[in-house]
Amino acid sequence: MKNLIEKLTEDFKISDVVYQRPDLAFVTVPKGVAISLVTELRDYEGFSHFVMMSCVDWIEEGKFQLLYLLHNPKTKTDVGVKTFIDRENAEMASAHHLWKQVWTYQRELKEAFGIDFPGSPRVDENFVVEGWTEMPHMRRDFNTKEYSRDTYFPRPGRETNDPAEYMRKKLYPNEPITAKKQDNDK
Amino acid sequence: MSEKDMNDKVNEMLQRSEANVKKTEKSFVRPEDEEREVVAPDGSIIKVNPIYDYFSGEKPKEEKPCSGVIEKFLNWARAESIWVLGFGTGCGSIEIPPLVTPRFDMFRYGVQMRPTPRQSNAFIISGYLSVKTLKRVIRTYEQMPSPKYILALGSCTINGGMYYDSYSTINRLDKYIPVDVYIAGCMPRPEALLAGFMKLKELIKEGKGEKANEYARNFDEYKANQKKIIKDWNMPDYNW
Amino acid sequence: MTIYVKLGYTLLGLLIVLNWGFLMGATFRKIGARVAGRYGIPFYQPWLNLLKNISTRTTITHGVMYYIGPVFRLTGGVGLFLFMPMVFTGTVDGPWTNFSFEGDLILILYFQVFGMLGMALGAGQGGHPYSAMGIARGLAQHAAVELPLTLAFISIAIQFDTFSVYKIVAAQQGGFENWVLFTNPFAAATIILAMLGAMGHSPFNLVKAPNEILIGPATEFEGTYLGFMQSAGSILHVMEAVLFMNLVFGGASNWIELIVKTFLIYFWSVFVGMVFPRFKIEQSVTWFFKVPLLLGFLAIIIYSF
Amino acid sequence: MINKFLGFEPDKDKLPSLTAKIGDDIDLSSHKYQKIWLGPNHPGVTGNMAVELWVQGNTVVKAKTHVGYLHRGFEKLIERRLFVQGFPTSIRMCVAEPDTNEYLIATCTEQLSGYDKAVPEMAKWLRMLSLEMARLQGLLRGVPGQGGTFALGLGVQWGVYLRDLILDRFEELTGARVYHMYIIPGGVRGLLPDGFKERMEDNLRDIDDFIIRIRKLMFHNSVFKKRAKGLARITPEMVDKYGIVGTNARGCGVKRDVRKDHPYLHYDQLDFDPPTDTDGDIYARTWVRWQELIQTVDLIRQIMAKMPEKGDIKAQMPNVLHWKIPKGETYVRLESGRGEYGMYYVTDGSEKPRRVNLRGPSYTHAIALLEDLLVGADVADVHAIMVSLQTCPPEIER
Repeated sequence: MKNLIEKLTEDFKISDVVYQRPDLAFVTVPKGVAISLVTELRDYEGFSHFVMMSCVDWIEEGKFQLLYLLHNPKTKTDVGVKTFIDRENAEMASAHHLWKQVWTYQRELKEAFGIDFPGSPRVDENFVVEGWTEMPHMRRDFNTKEYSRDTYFPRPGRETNDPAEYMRKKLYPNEPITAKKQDNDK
Repeated sequence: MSEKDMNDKVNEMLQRSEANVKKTEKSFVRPEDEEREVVAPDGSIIKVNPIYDYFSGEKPKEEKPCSGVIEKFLNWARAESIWVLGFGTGCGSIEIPPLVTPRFDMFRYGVQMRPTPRQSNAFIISGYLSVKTLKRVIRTYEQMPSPKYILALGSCTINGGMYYDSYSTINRLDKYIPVDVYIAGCMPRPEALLAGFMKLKELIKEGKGEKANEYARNFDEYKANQKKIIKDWNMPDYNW
Repeated sequence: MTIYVKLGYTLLGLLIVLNWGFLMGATFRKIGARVAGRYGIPFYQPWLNLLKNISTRTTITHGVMYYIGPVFRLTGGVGLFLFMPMVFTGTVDGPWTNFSFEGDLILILYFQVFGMLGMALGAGQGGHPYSAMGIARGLAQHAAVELPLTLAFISIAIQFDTFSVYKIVAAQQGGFENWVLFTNPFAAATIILAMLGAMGHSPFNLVKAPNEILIGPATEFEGTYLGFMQSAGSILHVMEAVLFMNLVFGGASNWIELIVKTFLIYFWSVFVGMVFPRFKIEQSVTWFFKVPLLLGFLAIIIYSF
Repeated sequence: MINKFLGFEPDKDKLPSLTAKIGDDIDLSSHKYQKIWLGPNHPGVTGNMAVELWVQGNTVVKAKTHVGYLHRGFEKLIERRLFVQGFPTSIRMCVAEPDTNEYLIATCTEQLSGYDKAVPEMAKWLRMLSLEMARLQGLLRGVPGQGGTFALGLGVQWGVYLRDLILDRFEELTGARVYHMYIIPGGVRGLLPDGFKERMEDNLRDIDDFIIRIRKLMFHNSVFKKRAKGLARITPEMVDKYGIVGTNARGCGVKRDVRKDHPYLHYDQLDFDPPTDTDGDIYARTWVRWQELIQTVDLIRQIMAKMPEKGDIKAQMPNVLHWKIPKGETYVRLESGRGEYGMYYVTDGSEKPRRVNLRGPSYTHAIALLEDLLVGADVADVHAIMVSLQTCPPEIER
């Protein structure tokens, strides 16, 4: 695992390597070489099983983190290839030609985060939500609680308690407040 | 970065991403369903509106029950022969198989499953409803012959339950379609479901299973609520 | 016997057949439930279902043929009943022989398809794609069932030199050794096998399979029409059983015998259906065109010489 | 031979433009094709999903899977809840085997906060027991369910009854019937009740009986064989191309089992060998699942025998209300009844997770694979193919 990543570091400008477990490593590469690294891993290093593709919204840095998780059935190891793309006009090269199921992930990411994958089949079709007019629903700045409160009809009389506050009030009324109050809506 | 800076930045991002993601003013009606003019084989021009041509758009009417003893007799028959539509809308449908198998056999109470809405008169809303499913549920419900009954299963149909803050699931079912019996719990046990059926039978025998008429009476109100959340309304107002 | 008395007997017979059909349907659903370990529906459930279906308030329409479909099916059942001698009483003019006449076997063959054709018209106008697919499958399979059945019928007709069901029954009287089952075993075997298809139970019930294709022709029917169709279905089930009883198992000399024999004939198809999954349509067609068809040919060849 | 003579299996190439498999040139107005929907309101569909079919005669020429009818936005909801609050939410992601979700989210949080070494021995065995019981109840529905798709409802009736008995044992162990919330971060919620092993053994003996009966009913049944053999064949080449996992991959000879490849909990101490078959059709997949039923019963017996009698069941954990996990990310997988089931978990140092993404096996099986397997199949077989891939819609749309 270590040897493999060291071998590839030069060619693919691998910057940030995290060995999460002996059989799982996350590497970060620039946006341009991510697909070629994935292809290299698939074709020459035996990482033939595409586990999943995911996206994390780092809104503070204005970046989306895309993850391609690959699995090698022979050595039983996983490599997660991470790449950061801009949050505005998010766009990424499509990898649908590598595995048959990738276009599904890309279609979901297009709907959930608004990341465009030009050339990916059926990428503009809706996936899970229908008739959606708001911003992509998995973006960090989309406030689901407010949306739900404004759109659907909350039943009057339903109370929502913050568990920390509620438990402190009920069980330990005398304990001093230590934790900072968190904004529960974000 | 201090907290204030961070908040400012997030706000700025928020505004930018709102501008970034354009709210498209697109029509949700599919091209083949749009109102248009077609040329007939003989050269004449015909206006077609597929949504209303294929389905009658007429509003439902209240239907008067029969009088006295006859209605009581018919209600008894209705109560003893409840045909449930086999449409598992949520995770509660996992408790339907135990109901039709040896442990909690519901056939002995005259409750049976039917595959099509035309032939069923009870509808189990098994748990949370996403907006996408709600659209289908409304269509299905309106196709069922009156008198029809709805059993709402689980806390999520009562007040949203665990998903009260989800952008995709509705909170209160009774705002969109009238509900006869609520069965609370997450998830309710099969025994609770059987108790719900017993309660429904009682209601029908007492002549209180007239929710279909209530739907017709408050039709406009229900429709307004439905149209508020179903943005892509591409079906007639009432599906016959 | 005047025509009015005969009409009275016929109507009474129809009522008995309808109720027996309901009871038999409920009994077999209960047997199925007991095999699975369930308690099953109450035996009076079909009557309640009929009442409930009649008492639905809204009805939809898809046009005239949509109304006529269930009526055709009912006509198929009732037609089958009208020309079928139910109980052998020693004379063709007896009380329970209905309107049996020379050559009614041919009419009965026609009425077997009649209900299905009516359903095709009604379901076609219903406009639901599942109805259309269900009816296409139903007609394809029915054609495959009819062929061996017809061969066996002709073989029996050659054997007794008549097309009258009544005379065929009369020729089988006087002990079970005179039954077609023993005098013409090839035709009997053909009928017993092809019967499975005619009864519409698993493995030959793809027409109304809820898993594969909703419930086929009946997808769009509701309320009173559905009640009609279910009543017609009950009558048809009993009448098919009575037909095979008359042709193969020596008819019945009283109602009790009829009930016992039809029950056992019906039980045969339920018994098979309980442990076998259902065939696809091309598989069932191939099945009918293998063993039953060959047996039917054999039955004809043997009795032609 | 007789088929060819009588012409009942027509040479399908002769039909007009059935070769157009890509499907973009399907012109519905040409009246050669018909579009039908299977679902969401259809008794043959697994759960609440829909398949849009373009058919020519009885043959499917193009299929599209439509999901989202069960979308609840779990991943969004968990991002907005404390770690411990996200827990009861997350286990509702897949109703067929909810315990797998419990294990995944518990292990993810343990791994990222460094508590994974602190989980007591007893808790690991109990976790394994609850996971295997979940697999058993899933298989008791799934194996006869395949017969049910061909209208062999008898096996389903027996199987669901026995599943209810396992749910009774779950109720004893955890207090709940379907959503157990038993595996919590740091351990499990309770020890085995008194007499649990004996009652479990009673049920397992019933299930042994059932396994023999179901073999006679399904695998020795000529009609079942006729319909299931050669249908929806998966070849070993397809496995990596489509990301096929679990019993679907093992049905065609590709031996992949997370319990063997990445032994988690104490699976390396158990004696078992994942069953495989070579044909890759529906019959082979069902046969593999039937063998797995035997194996799961055996595993539960092994676990109950090797399990220590007493011990700690929960590690000392921080106050869950103020629990912060340092920034990090991980991917944890396990073998569910349907195949590899994994969770990608990202934390950012706050009290709430940054991103949770579930990888369900149905995500690939029910969309990319199903759409391709359906092309050329009979309309009557669509339901059977869908069930044979063990489609579970909630884990696709979450």
